Amino acid sequence: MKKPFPWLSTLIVVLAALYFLVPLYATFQFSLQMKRGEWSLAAYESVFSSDVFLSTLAYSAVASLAAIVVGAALVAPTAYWVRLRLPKLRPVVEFVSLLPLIIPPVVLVFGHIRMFGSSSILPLTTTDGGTNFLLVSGYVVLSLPYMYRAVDNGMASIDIVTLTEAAESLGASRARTIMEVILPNVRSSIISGAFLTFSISLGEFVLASLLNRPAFGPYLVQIGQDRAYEPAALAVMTFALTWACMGLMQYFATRKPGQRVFPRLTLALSRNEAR
Amino acid sequence: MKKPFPWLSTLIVVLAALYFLVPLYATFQFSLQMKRGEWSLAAYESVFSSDVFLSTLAYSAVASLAAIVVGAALVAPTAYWVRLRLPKLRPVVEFVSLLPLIIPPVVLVFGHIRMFGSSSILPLTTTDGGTNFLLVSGYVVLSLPYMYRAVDNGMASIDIVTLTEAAESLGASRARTIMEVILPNVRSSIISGAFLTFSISLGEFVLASLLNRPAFGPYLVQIGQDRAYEPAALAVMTFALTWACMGLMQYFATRKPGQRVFPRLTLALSRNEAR
Amino acid sequence: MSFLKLSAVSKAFGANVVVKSFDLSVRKGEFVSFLGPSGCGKTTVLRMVSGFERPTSGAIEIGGRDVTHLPANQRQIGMVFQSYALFPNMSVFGNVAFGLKIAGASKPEIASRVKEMLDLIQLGHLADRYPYQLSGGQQQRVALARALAARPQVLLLDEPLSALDAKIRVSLRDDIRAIQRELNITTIFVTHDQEEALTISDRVVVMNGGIAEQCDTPHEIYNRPTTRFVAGFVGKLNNIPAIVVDPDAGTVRVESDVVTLEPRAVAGRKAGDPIVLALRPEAVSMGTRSGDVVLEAKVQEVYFLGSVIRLKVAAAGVSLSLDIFNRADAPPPDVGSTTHVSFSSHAVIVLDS
Amino acid sequence: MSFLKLSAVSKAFGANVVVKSFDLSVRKGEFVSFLGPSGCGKTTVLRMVSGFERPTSGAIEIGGRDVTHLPANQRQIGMVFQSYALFPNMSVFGNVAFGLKIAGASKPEIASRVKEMLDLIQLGHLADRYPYQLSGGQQQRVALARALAARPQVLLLDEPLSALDAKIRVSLRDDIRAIQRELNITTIFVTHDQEEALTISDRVVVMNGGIAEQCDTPHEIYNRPTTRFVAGFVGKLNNIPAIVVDPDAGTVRVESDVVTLEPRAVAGRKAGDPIVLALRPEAVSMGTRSGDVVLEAKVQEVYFLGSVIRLKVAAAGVSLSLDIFNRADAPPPDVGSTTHVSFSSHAVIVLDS
Repeated sequence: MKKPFPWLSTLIVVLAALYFLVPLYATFQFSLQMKRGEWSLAAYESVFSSDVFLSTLAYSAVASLAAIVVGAALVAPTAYWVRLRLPKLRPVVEFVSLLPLIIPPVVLVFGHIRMFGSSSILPLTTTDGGTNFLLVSGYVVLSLPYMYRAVDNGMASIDIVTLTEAAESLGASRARTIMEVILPNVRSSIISGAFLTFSISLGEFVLASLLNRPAFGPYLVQIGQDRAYEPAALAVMTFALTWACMGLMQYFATRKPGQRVFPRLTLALSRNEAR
Repeated sequence: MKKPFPWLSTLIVVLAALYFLVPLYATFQFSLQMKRGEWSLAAYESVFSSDVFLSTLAYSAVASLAAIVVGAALVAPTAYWVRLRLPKLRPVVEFVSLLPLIIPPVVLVFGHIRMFGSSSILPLTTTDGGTNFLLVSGYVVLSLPYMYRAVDNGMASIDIVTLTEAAESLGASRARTIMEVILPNVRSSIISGAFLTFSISLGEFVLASLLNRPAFGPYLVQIGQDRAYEPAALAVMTFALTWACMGLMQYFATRKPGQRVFPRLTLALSRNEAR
Repeated sequence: MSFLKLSAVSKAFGANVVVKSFDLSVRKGEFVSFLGPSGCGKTTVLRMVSGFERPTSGAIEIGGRDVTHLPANQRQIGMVFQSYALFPNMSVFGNVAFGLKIAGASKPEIASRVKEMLDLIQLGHLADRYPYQLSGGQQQRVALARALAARPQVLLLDEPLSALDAKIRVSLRDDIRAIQRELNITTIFVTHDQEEALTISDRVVVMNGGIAEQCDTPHEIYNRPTTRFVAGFVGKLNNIPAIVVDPDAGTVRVESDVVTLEPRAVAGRKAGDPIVLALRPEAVSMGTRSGDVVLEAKVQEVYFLGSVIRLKVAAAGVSLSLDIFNRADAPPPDVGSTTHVSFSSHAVIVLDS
Repeated sequence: MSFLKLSAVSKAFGANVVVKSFDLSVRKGEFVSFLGPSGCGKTTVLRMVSGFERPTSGAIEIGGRDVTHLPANQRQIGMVFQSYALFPNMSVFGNVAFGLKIAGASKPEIASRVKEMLDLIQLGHLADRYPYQLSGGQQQRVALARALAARPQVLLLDEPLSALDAKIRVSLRDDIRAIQRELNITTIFVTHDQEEALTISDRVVVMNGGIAEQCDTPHEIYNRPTTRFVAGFVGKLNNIPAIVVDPDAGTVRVESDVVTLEPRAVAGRKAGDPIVLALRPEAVSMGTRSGDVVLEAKVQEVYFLGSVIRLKVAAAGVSLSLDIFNRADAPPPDVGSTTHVSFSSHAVIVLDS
């Protein structure tokens, strides 16, 4: 049968692209118009000269990195152990890991405030350190579905059980198996989970705002309400940053030792030719 | 080799469960203490008697349902067509579908306001209908990653290309193939995507707040700042609702014609016995 | 009278020509196999017959009608896929009934025809099951019934046995052949497994590089391959180097012995030409009495395959494989023992060196 | 002297007893296969030898040392898996070197040993490739080299050929056997493919329901099965119903003919007992001259398998399979023709009816 040109699907792809690109372009154009009658980077200068911008960005970046470290340390061993020894529990663990996706962050925060508020046994919200700890914990929970999915998919693609047995049959201890066989093969998955955690935490608003932390998300919203041109510049920069994160993630997620940068595209092409 | 009891993994699972359950329990307990010295449902009564509660909930529910319909209508044909005719484009489409996950909603809204604001060609934000339209569009975009993943996974599990060819070889037209063979087999995936969309849209705050819509998310945050016991009651109810959604989703996602309710657990058990 | 006819059919994907000017005539009720290594174009030819691919040039006729430009759903074909491709949302009954429903058959008509088909594949008792409740072999039987239910003009089988276990593969192969004969349906069968192709077919088309190398009965393909590719791809072949002594007398020299072949086998060659005598393993026998050519041999390897024992012996300066039947009362010869092997000069295929 | 010894080894998963009191002695350098249908416990026995499962009761000895309670990484075994299980993050060199690194070998030692192993599997030129750049057959060769590099005491092969194509399966099978002989390494091979087990092994253990039904050389297993299960599972078997006439004279009645067997074959039976004469397809020949029992027969089916042609004939009231070799100058008999078949009474296995 002849393959008619896929009008419908092309239309949908074009519309979807426009839906992202047109607002982005409009925003970008607007961000250059701070000085009347000429194109300039004044809005960007204004943003970068702001102390609050730098301090909130730094604060959120540190919190995100902390969330990545804690999240990976929790998720990777759990996912490994569940696949290796408790395969029956996998659906349950997967279900638990998906919960944060659908429980609104608001609920999470209420729970925390109730639990760790000034009248509780563990009054974490009364100190800065405690509140920071709660924020990072919240970010870990928020990014749990993505981190778990990424790591678990990575493990699914390499048959963790047989690789572990192969390493053991060659005399390797459990620790050595994990360090030399398992981790190197899921490292790219952990990294892609980390990038997702980073992008989610960096711009997060509700948690940071309710815990009253000096984070980047609330700053973005604040600026959005108070100024005209700076938010556009911020939006463009945030977009560029997340795009870069995403690109890096794709790169690490699909890279194999000695392989090219866009292997999946290459693979799809060659598979088609083979028929 | 003997299997030692998995202390580490058990500890992690228990900690993770506690992390969800203890705050929930604390919140639930607190929600019952509105009347001093006795347990009562007064907080729940107070919530239900509020007009704002009912109207915002209804508004968000309608917006979420609209987002589901639009999202499914966009995603299902696209995913089918891409798998059937443009397999080379799949990585690209998947990448596009993931974008909303990492572009902060704030950026999306800035773009929209810039694009459709009072001074633009298409001043949607100046009318209620237009702003509602923008909100639903935003929800569609926000839920795109989940909807696309769900539907695409559903299609991956049934070899869409061969099934389409099988139906065609039996004389079926393209329309009939889609209606009788493809849709029935990805219906459960669409439904699980729909439940995710619903839970995400229902409690969403940033978009609704920046577009200044009378939605449930902003109401939740408002109550959380103004009152003490009602937010706890709301949190408990929201949690119950999302849990129910999730349960339904799991049920539909894993159901086969004539199969039991928890097939994946059963499968895992029987697979283990078979060795 | 050819029922299915392909005339100079070619197919290119971009610059990559996958099928080159392919001709084929299939009689009504004939069973033809396409055999070849992966990438030889056999599946592409099948997909052009089915309508899933459109030929770059050439014409396809089914039952006297030119279907070259007809979409797949109007060609009245029945197709069976390697992956079964049963509709997961339909029961066995629903799957088999699908084509009949599309064709607009009445309810009682559908019910009786589906029953008939399920009885044919001996799965009448499983009509209410769903595909995921069936074994691979059962699923492929249902797929066969589904393909045949609407009485297609041609049955197309795309490696239908490749995904199955060895034992089921053999039994389903025999069943497919029996059903095909009973219904007298014109059938194309694509496979990379030579035993399947030889066992099941009236004719076999051996393909390589998009070209039909030979098209003949299994016995001819196996015993009288016309190209070097066919000789090497179908069955195992022993190659004994030899030198032509006298082409008119048919004499050639193997090591130090002079052997007389039929003169026509070396026709057109000159004295002193190096040639290769190709021999099937079953054409070589142990002992001195089974042919006019006798060689000294030393047993190198013994492979006990069950009913057949395959020996590897050193003879005439090369390693020869030969097949003997297992005998309960005589264990196979020992590795390292010396013996004689013999073959008939009629069984020799002469190839260029 | 047994090198690997299993004594009354049992394994239960919960209430499900998978292996029942399994005994086995394997000599140093012997190649033993476990053959059986899926679920027969063969893989579980292998996994207990490797240390991945711990026996519920019984003991396992390797090289005179009780390893029953030793974890897998201290047993000095080499294991090859069906799924290859190469480490994707390491090159071919890195994979083969892994066990040596663990054992603490020096760098030059590792380099020379890895080179030696890669030369053994003829992949020395691919040392820098990564697993995803290799074909399935190459990956499994590397897995074999990796398992052998650290000079294990026992080589354990868990269906290593099941994931490969037919042609590669045969060639790798022969290579495994050659390498095993060269290194003289004690080997256990698990398979569900009877041809693999018969071809490659010194001894075959046929398993069923967690029990070793028979343990003997391939020739004995095939020609003198001791249980009905082994007779049916290994090879194809013709069953001809018969009735004992005179047990002392060894005469039985097949249809209306009286046939004389060796008296010991019917020892212990009474006149009038119904029995079954079991015969391998290759023990039955066309014509009247190949044995002392001659039956009239009608050709029902002809399967051209290549070197062998399998005929199905109606004789003695049942359907018999018989194998004949392909002859280039004589096409197989036609379906429907009548002929005689004959067999030697020595080839008959007598089974209960």
